[in-house]
Amino acid sequence: MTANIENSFEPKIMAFVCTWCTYAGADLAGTSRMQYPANVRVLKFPCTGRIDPVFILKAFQQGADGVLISGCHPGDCHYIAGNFHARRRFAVFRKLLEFVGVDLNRLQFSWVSAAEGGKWVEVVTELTERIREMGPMTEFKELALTEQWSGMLESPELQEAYKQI
Amino acid sequence: MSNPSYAYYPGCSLHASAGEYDLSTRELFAALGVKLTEIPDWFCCGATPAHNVDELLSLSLCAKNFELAEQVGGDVAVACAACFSRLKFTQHTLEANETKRVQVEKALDAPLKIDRTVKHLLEILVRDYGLQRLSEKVSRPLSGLKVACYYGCLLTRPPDVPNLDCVEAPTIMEDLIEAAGGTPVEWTHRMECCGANFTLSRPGVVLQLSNNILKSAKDAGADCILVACPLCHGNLDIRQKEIENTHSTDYGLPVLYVTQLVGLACGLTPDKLGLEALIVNPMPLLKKKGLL
Amino acid sequence: MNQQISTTIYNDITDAVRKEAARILGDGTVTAVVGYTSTRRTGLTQPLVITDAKEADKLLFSETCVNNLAVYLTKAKKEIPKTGRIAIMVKGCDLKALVGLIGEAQLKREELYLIGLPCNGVLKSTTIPGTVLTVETIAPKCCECDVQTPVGCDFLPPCKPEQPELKAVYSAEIARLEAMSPRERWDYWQEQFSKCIKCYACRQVCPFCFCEQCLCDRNKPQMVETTPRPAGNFAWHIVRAMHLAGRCAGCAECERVCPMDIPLNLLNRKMAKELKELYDYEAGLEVNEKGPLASFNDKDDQSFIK
Amino acid sequence: MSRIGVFVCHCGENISRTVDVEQVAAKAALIPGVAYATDYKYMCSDPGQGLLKKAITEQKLSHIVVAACSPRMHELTFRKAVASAGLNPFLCEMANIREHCSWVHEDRTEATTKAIEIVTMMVERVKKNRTLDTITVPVTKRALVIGGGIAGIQAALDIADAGHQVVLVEREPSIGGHMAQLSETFPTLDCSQCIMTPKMVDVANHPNITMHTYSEIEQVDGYIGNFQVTVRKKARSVDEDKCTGCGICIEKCPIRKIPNSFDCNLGMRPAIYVPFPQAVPNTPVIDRENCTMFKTGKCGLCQKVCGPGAVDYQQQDQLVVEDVGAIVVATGFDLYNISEKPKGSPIKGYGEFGHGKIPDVIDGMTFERLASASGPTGGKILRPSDGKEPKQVVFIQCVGSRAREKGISYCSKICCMYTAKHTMLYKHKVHDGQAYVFFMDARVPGKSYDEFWRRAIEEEEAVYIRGMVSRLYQKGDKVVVMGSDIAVGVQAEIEADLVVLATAVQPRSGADRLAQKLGISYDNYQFYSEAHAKLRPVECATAGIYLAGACQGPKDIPDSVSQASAAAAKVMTLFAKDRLEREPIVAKINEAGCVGCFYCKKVCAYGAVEEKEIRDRQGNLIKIIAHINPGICAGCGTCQATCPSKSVELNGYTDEQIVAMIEAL
Repeated sequence: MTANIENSFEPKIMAFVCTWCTYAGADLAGTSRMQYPANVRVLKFPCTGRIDPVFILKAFQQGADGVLISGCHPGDCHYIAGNFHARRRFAVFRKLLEFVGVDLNRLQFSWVSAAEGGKWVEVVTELTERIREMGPMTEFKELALTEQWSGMLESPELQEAYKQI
Repeated sequence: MSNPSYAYYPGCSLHASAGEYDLSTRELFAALGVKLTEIPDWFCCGATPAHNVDELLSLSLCAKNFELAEQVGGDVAVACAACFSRLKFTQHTLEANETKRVQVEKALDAPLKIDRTVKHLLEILVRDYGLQRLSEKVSRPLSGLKVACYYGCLLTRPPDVPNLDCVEAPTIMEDLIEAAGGTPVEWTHRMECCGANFTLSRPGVVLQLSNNILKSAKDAGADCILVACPLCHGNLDIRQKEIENTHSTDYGLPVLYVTQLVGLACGLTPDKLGLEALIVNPMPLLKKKGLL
Repeated sequence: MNQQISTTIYNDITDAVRKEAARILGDGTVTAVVGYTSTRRTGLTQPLVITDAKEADKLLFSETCVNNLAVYLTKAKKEIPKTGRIAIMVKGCDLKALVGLIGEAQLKREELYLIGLPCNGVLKSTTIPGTVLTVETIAPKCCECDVQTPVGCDFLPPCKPEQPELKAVYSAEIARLEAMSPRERWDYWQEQFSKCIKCYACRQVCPFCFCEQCLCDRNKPQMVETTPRPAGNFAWHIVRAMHLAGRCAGCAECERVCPMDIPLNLLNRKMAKELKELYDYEAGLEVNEKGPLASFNDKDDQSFIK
Repeated sequence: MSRIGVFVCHCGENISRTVDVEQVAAKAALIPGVAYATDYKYMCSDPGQGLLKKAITEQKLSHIVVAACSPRMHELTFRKAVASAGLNPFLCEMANIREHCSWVHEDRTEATTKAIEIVTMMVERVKKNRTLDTITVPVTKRALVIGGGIAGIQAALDIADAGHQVVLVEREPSIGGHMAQLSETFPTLDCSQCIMTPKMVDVANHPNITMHTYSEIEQVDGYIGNFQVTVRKKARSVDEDKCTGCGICIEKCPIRKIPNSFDCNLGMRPAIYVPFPQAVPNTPVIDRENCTMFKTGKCGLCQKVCGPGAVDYQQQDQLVVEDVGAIVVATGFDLYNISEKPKGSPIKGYGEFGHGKIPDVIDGMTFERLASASGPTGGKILRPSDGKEPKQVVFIQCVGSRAREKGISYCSKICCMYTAKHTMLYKHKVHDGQAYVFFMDARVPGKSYDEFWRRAIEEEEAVYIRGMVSRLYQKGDKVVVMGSDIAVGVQAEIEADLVVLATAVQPRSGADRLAQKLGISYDNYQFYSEAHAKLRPVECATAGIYLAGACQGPKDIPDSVSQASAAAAKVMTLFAKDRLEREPIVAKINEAGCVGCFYCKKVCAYGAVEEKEIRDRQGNLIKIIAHINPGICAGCGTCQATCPSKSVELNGYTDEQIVAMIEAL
């Protein structure tokens, strides 16, 4: 029964990719008729430099079980340095997520060039399988379902305040 | 300013044929107030032959010495150019090669500890202690002494391994001699091979190569040759008479260790520097230059 | 145990600051001084702006001068060009914020006259008047302070700050959290964030939250849920921490003003620690043309990227 | 309310084989806002596009989603079709259900579900799309060429011949560059000056070319089609308009012993000089550092003898602003000075070669001057130390080049050929002399190049020794070259009279500073980077700036000339239109929200962000905010991700569009 439930879990994965390298690499995987799990939804950006960390947060909040960010290899950026800026931004952002308790196994970064259809398949397959094994991302879903407004009613300050009313 | 202390790795030669190098090193460093603590129970680095026969053996020997050095604080101080080269090579090879690292760890049956900085005595004198401070310690400047600084093969080569100085045009020995008040001569064979340990297996090669070096130093007007390697010293000093005989010539060039000449400049007496152990007697020259 | 921390230099500093304020207002070097003064409740202080040399004696410095006055400059920066050069009393931690703001083109160095305050530390809480500065009552940020004497000020009283050995509270707490499992950390922060009532006091007090329209208030599109529900609270605090990464120098005002006692500065400190480790960057030490997240090095770490 | 049309393509069977296209269309029709959804065999075909256009008119559609192949394939096709039906083309999006779906999944249910989700995402996105208009910018049809060597001259002449104005800026007092210094050129051995000087004169006489010699680029503003370039004309101390080039000042100057850098310091020149007799312009320059008048205030001889009164000791540097639409960078190369170890540079020098210490160890350019009929020895090969004719000359190739451990890993490309040429020139002038060449391997591809190199060995008897040289030293009046001959496996030792080093080709000194002014990128060696190594080899990533010659990488004369003409052709293509058109995928600032922290400016790789003053009606400054120049913006969006308040937005990729897609998940 349990095994059945696990098997029936199909992770939702959101991929934020740049149009020049990874999107083209994913296109190449298609033209080469490579096969990979159907769990990933691709969002096209001009450059990884355009990807705001908030989008990752938003994706998790919208129910993504995993997020993939992928762009051009260092030095290949169509816009000279967008991926270099992205690299720093995400190096820091993932540390923040880790610190507040997000399992970083759910957040994957990769460089996939327009010629690396195979690598795209590899990255997507690996991430999908890993997340399938980890199970659904429950934390954000719980969060979304919690309706409690500004909790901690039992905090000493508040209790004192209530008493005075 | 207090001096850092070092884990001293003398190497086999300094406990045998190059005893005077060991003696002068200890005396000079004591005089400078730099503490050398001999690594307890150190053993052979494998020298130049081991790695030609069995790379794993040569790496493991050095790795074991690093492990032993852990008992003593400070950077590893090395006198012999061959030991210096082997220790540096071991770090260089094992840092880059995971497979070899695993093999060596297996051979040693212990995790690798090879991240200690290895320094040749020259580096310690010139960079750590500093030329300025050294020149302040000089009480008997080597005035008028024309010195041919001889580097040999191993001190700077190959590129990216010892990183002692510029690979093909180093100046560290010349800088040191200038600080000690001496005059380094410009000569051509500073970096040529002396024949090293062919001295036992194919002495003919050594007689030829070392002759070129001696001749070049003589032609450049040197009074003596300065070395930082017991193997070079063996070939240039011990074999000098034989070279002269073979080539029917007469050089009479004393070959001194770095620590001997610098020690002399710093006021140490010949008995503390092992000068009497040299085959080509330096005394007449040193007397003539007023250094005794 | 409850070792007292000396505050005797604060009297000398107060004297020196009053004299200097009177001088610079008097000779027209500046048009106003932003500083601290005592409140009507004795033993406490509040911010004050004076424009007359005669008022200089109202200024003071003590262990209750917790506020980072830099916030008054960013939020009122449009006025400065009109009024002219302004003096401000700054502790080392406050100065770091000013340095950051100059780097972000919000303030100009030449429009400021910096009155540095050598500092032995300030109180963690000023709710109870007459609290004595001890190793227990000192603000946690002061325990890891490396700028007790501000550097590069226009005026600095010649007092030498002294501090006893103090426990690094934030570092210990960060280490404690880092040692937890992701789920434990998640639960810890959920508990903290669930207290949030979205009063935005942390935003109001922060010298770096100078945006005219906050991303978190936008509704087209709504990037962050505005209601004080756990989901929205979580998003707000993540966005806040990320926006301050590489900029916040840890004045900890956010944490001080938080009515729900959320350990906000912990997030900022953690980010600062990561930036130091990743890019050897420390905010507030010098005016940087580009912060760590506006620059790059082609050899930056990318071990996390496949 | 939007009326969205969704068109699902079968792509023959490419999509419909694994995706149930009818179901996709049916599901799409249910999405709020979708007014019309259908499927068709080939959407990109003529009837398919006809269907799309007809539906737009008949169904009064406001936005379009075409679910078909990759937008990289047909986005333009469908946007054009949509535009022809009267809709703004940027209100059309493609949902990629072929490359990203039908081709990569086998399970029909899974693939269909995914296709529906992809379409849903794109429908939500397109709802937020805004009408965008193509951007046009005016073009100033005037070009700037930086560098007056053969590449710069060629580019300038080509552009000028096409009828456009050209401004040519040269750092030295004369144009001509390195080619003017050469004696003969490979592989034909024709005299370099004979083919170069007429071109220099052409430049001087061309009605469309303005020359600024002895000048440098001070500042570059603007963007493609609209650059403003400030040129610093250094004080020549001689009025170019008055000077007739008679040369009497040069004859009369009492200071005569200044090493002439044009002759690699072998020859001497006076303090007032032209670098070489055929200089263009033929206007002298006063070397203020060495002139007695400037040093002591006494002399003034040149001014006294100058008939037209052109000598002007008071002349100052002059700044000239030139408006141009395109820039060709042709700053060329320097030879690696191996005796130097520049501080902070990865270059490690070659102390062991004695260059700079042993007078008879020279570099290739010095040998060119020795061999040149107009050179300091009148074309006789005489060695610098004692002026004797060398009987044994050793040439060493790859000095600096291809030596990673010494800091340069690239091949300098021209040395194999010029060394072969040098051995021939030497043999022609010293019949009983012997040339030796130490080489790693000969890299001589090119028309007639291999034949030329073989001739040097087979007919001109140069001895090529495969191996490296370890050291050079002076022995009496000889230079001993010690090296290895790896072909034979022996040590080679040659007592040479003269040693010529083929030192590496490096970018001109200051290449990095110029690049920073221009906003173009360069590699670790400071060679300028082209936009694409294969497909855009003469353009910089910065629009409107083009590269010619050795500033981009080591090049010989034919390659430099070809690239110069290619760059000129690119400039002419740009100048063929009056206005430039470009996609409106650019960022723009929300002026109300911007607080002027300029994070956008800090991360912009193109320098597209400018400062803008916001003033009230009385003219009081309210704030200084960012402004994005749509002509320069390339549309990467890094500014938007960086902006804390999101007061900058990238057209076509707005937060609204992206969040709509995420929320559609």
